[in-house]
Amino acid sequence: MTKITEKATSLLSEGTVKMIIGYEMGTERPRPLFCHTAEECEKLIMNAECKNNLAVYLTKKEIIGEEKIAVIGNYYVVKTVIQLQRENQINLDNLMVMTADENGEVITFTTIDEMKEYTDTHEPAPDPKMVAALEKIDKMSREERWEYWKSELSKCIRCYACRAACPLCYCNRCVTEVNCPQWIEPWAAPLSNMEWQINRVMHMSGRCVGCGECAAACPLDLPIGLLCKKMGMDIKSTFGEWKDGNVLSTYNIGDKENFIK
Amino acid sequence: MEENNNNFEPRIIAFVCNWCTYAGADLTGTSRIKYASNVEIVRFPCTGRIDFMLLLKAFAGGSDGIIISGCHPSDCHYTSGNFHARRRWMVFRDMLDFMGIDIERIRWSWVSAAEGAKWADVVNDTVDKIRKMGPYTEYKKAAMFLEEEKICHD
Amino acid sequence: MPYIMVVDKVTVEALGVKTLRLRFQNEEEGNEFEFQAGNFAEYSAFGEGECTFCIASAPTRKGYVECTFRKAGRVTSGLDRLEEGMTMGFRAPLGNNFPLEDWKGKNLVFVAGGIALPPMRAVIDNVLDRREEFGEVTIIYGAKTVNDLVYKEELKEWEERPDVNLFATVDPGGETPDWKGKVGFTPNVLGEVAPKSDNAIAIVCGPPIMIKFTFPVLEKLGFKDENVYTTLENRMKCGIGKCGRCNVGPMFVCKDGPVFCKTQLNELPPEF
Amino acid sequence: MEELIIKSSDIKTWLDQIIEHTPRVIAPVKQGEKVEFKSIKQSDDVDYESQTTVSSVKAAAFPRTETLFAYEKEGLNTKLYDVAKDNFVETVIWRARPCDVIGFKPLTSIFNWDYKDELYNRRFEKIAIVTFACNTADKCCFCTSVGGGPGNTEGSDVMLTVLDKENVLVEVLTEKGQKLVDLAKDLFEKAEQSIDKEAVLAKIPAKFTKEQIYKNLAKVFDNPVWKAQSERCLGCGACAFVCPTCACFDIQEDAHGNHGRRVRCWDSCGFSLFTQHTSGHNPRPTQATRWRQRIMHKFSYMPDRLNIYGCTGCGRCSRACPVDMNIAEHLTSIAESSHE
Repeated sequence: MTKITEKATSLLSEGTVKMIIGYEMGTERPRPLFCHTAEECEKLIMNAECKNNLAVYLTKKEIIGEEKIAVIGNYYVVKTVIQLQRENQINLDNLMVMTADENGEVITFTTIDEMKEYTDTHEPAPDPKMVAALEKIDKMSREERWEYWKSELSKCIRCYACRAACPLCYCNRCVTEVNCPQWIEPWAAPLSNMEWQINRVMHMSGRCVGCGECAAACPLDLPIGLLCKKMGMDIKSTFGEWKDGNVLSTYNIGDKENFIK
Repeated sequence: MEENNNNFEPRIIAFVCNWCTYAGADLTGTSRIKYASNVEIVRFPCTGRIDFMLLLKAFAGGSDGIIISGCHPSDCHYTSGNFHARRRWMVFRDMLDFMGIDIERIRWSWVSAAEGAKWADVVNDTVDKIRKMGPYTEYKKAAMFLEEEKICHD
Repeated sequence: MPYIMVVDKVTVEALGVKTLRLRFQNEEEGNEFEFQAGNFAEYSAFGEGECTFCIASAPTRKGYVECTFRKAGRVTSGLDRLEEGMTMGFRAPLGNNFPLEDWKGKNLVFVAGGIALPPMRAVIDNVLDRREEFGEVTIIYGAKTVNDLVYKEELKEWEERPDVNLFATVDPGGETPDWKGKVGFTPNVLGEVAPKSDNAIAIVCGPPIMIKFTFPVLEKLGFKDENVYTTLENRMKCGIGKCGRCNVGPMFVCKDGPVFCKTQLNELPPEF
Repeated sequence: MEELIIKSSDIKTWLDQIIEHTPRVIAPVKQGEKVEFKSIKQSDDVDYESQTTVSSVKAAAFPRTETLFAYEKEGLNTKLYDVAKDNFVETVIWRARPCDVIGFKPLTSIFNWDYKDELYNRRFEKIAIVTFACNTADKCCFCTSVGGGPGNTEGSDVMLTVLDKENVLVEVLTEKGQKLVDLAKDLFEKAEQSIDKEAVLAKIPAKFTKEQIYKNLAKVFDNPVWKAQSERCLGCGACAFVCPTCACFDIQEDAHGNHGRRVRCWDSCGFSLFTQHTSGHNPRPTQATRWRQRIMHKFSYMPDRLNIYGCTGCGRCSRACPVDMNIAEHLTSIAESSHE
């Protein structure tokens, strides 16, 4: 009976929460689990492979309903909750955010500042494979980069798993589903796939928490995680750590740039 | 790339803000300053309204170069339109570069209503630069993906 | 491949609602083409796409085909921009039809709501052209407001006809001072009019909510399930039973419908 | 049905012959950690270790994006043009799996039910399939539960089964297959009769039977089992697009001024706007209703209409799913359950 299951069972039996969202072991890798009853809490686990960003369910009314629920997520779930709160998409008094550290101790957050303090101190190391891939691309010339991205993204079958797995992609009518005007062609073609990725990452600029779930969700393992990573690094280097509001929806008179003459 | 450049006339699209750059371009006309004619101007209420997708649609539609211009910072008719735009362009430009789209073909500038001459220079420089770079064929080829399926015209 | 049709006449029915009268561009296709009341068609506005409407004119009126639509999205705005002489695409006849043959000699009750009069008009005109073969004809047609009523001249024409009793109604609050017809929701008006249900067939057509409210009223009036018909309006793309989106339970609305008898609907899961 | 033997080393030369004589050869190629079907130009690109590819091979006959017709407007008139004949080339699919190949059966029946879809038929009749039987299987495979099997020869033109280190059993099943074998006649010898193919094939325990599922599905339409199963489903299209038997498509328009094309592209019942009416009413509003539609369509509606099941048990949807919606697990719970 791990501490998580103990905590979850107590929460459910006392009725403080109606449902708990956590992880359970799936066919080969952990997957999201929704516990409504105590015995379902037995299956709750928390380890390094638990990667799914559970915050994606917090904006879906049909799942969370009106009552109070709890979520036991990894580092990125906590960070996403901060971002969702900043965009006032979630109602904090209906949500209990919890996580577990390495030896299984359950940490419960009551306020946003506690979450911010936790996320600032527990930043996981960047994934070395991604850093290496980014360097490889930076060394390429412009034409090589164009060929690289065109060949990679022409494989995309437009299943939108990257959009579905992303907790910050909660629009109920995405830009691809709007047809007057038809911004992005809805069929799979190299250029429209690139336009789709550019659009997705531009709408994420300054909001993305870097959980990497879009890349993990892609059935073809396309390197779309690099786009979000690079966007995140560019934003951090040009605008520094942005605290209040999103980068593109606010402005600063003192922004410096060198290309507008 | 040199030999076909002499007869290549680049097609440039200019996204301009109505209050400053469009007025500036107007001034260029009234003061009889000559500038290259292959620019098609698209007027926007403010640079803040220029959506980044429009640039991609311009390239896909066959233009070889883009000029984006608006009011100087802090004299925007809507006070903060160009600040937002500036941020959007900074973020968008890095992303385009990372994806290998040729950002040299996009000219970003501030042209106020009084700078008629500057508008002519901006246009002429861009047209010469794009003429040297030649047509943007790789983007147009990617945009023609559906045409690979041949049609029988009998 | 769709037929090419030339737009002969454009009539504006109500705010945003238009009727297009179409003629086949090449004559032989026009002469060979026949359809039944209840069939629908896929109309293409080239450059915008394709969308699904019923064929609003009766098969007994040769030489032209009519369709009525409301300007709602990309394709309908494309159709809305068409003027006389312009061409558009037309894929028909699709779907099944109203079983007119086995309604001979029966009384007919038509219940239509808002923009759903066009599919009914195809049947009504067909019945009126062979008036003597059918019994009494009652039409109950409701719309939100007075100028939302479609086919205003036809409504007048049906009113004057002695052998058709027409009850046009508008939703409460939609009437204008000189409105002589009834006021109230279509199902309630149906309850007031209370047509006799023996030897009678009821045909209901309208938005899903209206269908759901009208069925209980018909039951109360004694209409047995096998005497009640309706046409369903589901999202359609191919119209030929392939693209897999218009199904209600095991039935494809585009191939096994759109005309369904209530007995069939009862077996289907509540998915329309 | 001729049985021959070929040396493993000669397979490469045979493939070279096939590549030379066929305009397009599609085979699994390794890209990063994933293996995908791609058209290959030389024989050593092919990857032989992987169990199955990510996407199925249906794209060879039902491509992701396909032109239906082109139109051109001149003044008031519009001209329509059909697709050129030479878009459809002879194709050989190399190293497919039995579960890929049976996938073509439901696809063909959908596209030929009532209205014959020419575009699909033109592509499909030009396809010859060389299948490799499965010596291994992984956790997601359940082909034996839906009437398939690792050595099932249905739908293939030539079936190769790796017996041991050097020789491979070749079963020639159709004359298309015969034509392929004739390209390198001398590499093959007659096989003696005593070859036991089953011994080398992978053992996959059957988890349930289709009939059980079909029977139970008739009773569970508005049962909460759908909500429970689909709670974690995110509503993306991955399962439908990698599935060998999913044939749902969308029709869109590619317009450029006065000319353009009508395009058919893949679509999925998992998307929320798949059945959305213009009025906003959506007959399948929640994810549970869409997950129910996916299972009911494959295991109850298709058998009713075309008496063929819409699933080959390849397990691709479970591998491609971001939240691991394991279809075999869900189907087993439906089969065992006697939900009333």
